[in-house]
Amino acid sequence: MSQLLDIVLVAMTLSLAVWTVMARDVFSATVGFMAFGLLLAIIWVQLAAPDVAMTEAAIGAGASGVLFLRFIARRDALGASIGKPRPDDAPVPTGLRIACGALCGIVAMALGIAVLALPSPAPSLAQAAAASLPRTGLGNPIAAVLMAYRALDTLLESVVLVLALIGIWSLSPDSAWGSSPDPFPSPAPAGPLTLFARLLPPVGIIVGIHLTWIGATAPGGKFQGATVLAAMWLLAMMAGLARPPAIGATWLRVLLAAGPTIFLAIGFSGWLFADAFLAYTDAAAKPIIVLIEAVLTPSIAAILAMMLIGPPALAHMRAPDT
Amino acid sequence: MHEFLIGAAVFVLLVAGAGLIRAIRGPTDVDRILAVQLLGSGGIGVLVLLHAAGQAPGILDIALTFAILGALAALAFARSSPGSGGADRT
Amino acid sequence: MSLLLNGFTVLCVILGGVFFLAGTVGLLRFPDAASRLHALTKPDNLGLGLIVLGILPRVADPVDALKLVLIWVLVQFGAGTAAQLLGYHARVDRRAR
Amino acid sequence: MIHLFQVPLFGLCGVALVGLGLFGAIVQADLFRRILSLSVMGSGIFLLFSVVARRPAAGDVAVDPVPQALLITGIVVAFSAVALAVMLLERLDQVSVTDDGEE
Repeated sequence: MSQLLDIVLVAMTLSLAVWTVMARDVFSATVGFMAFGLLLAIIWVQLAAPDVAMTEAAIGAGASGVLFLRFIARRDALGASIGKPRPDDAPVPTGLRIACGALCGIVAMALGIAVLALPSPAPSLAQAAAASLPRTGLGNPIAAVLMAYRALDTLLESVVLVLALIGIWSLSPDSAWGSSPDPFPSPAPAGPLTLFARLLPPVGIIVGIHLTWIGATAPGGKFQGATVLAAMWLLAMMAGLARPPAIGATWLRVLLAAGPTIFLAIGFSGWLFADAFLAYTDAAAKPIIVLIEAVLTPSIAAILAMMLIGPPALAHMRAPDT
Repeated sequence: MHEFLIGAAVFVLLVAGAGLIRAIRGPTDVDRILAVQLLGSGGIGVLVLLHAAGQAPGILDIALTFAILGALAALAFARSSPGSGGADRT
Repeated sequence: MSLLLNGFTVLCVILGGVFFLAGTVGLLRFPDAASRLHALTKPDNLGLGLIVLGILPRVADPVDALKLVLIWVLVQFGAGTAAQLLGYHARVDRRAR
Repeated sequence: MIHLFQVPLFGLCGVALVGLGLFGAIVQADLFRRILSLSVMGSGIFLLFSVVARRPAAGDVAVDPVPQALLITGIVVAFSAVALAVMLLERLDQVSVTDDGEE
């Protein structure tokens, strides 16, 4: 039965991928991609990777959906203001299409041969990672890899997030630099959305912290928890209950930079107290990891939320006549 | 029982997936979002069934993440379209 | 007892599946966006509710049971709110065309 | 021995996703559609990665945690890149609109 589920999942995922790539209408392609992300999360459950499944559920299905649907809604508004309809599938010559298809088919075939000829037993770092597991005091091997064995990746990842946000902010025109983004048309509606945005965040914040905390021993972790927290902030802004902060605000900048900075500082202190960069002394490993996660989670949540609402003044320029 | 629960998961997945025909046909954007919402609820159902079948640890937390974030994309879309803020105007 | 429990689970899960089927049929067969909205928000969440109800007596951990109920409540609430906003959006959309 | 079934099935699914995404990224003219196609391609690569993690590793480790942890990092980094790309595209649209208006 489990195998049948696998086959159904693969069949649906592949059809949705074809739909996302080929659909004539941009909107249905986007919706296809959202459904695709949802199925991928279930696939990862089947592949015994619940941590990955949760990340996909939070980022792939949740945050990406918000990003893409908001983009389309705003592009439609822009198109309507200048009388240009939603762009259709552009006509690429059939011959060229077939040639491209053939080339991509060759790439896929080569990859497929590689997959079927994977060496056995698989070369793996699992044992090296498992050996360090008891020293970190973490029960979830994936958290141990993220926070100890490959902590450098996680550090660089948090830096990449900050850089991406700086990149997004840089898109604001000079005149708007430092001001607040204006992501949703005002006035905010009264009614169901307001109620939802008042009732959901208390639950969501608890769940977000729960996911972060449980990450030490079970599937979960700071990225998943932070995405949920970011979503709660976004929801409050959507309902007009919270104002988007000015991107020049000091508190916001401190909040965004705190996580990576403290992570980096702890990394350097590894040279002082242990023997290498990002090394933890055995006794202090667990408290240090908890400290890093505690400062990193709010930072990542704020970064993700600010990414999703975009740079200031993208909205002001929407309709040139107003 | 294990087989029944997985079988039920396959059924729910197929049924909710069939709703995606509406995403292909449209005709309006709202129809397409509805089809994904249906798949979202179906996916949560599948995860709950897989949890009961003991498929992997922590599945309920994944379902919880889905449940919290599920409506967000649709809300963001409705709120980002101009003139359709959902305000009480009649 | 175990037989009774299994029977309860099977019954609830099958009923839940039927409601999912009803939701899909409604989504595919109903004539306009507003009635499809209705098709989605009612039977679909009743379907999920029944599945949760069927699974509920099987979980050993009370925290898991709490999570199951929370999942159902959150889906109900989110779907209802989304339906409100999407319904308004559909109406504006139709008027504009 | 579930992995004997899952590795080829999901492995080839990932391969097909890479091929499809690549095709879309080349053929589509609309830049947003290209971003979507690239995301499909990225998901295919992630799937390949998790298939590698699923294979029985040396020793008694059921699932290899190292590729899975890298995958989580990868998904988050890919999302930030996609977010930057989408915002860039939105700005590009606006700039081209205002330029048209001034002419």
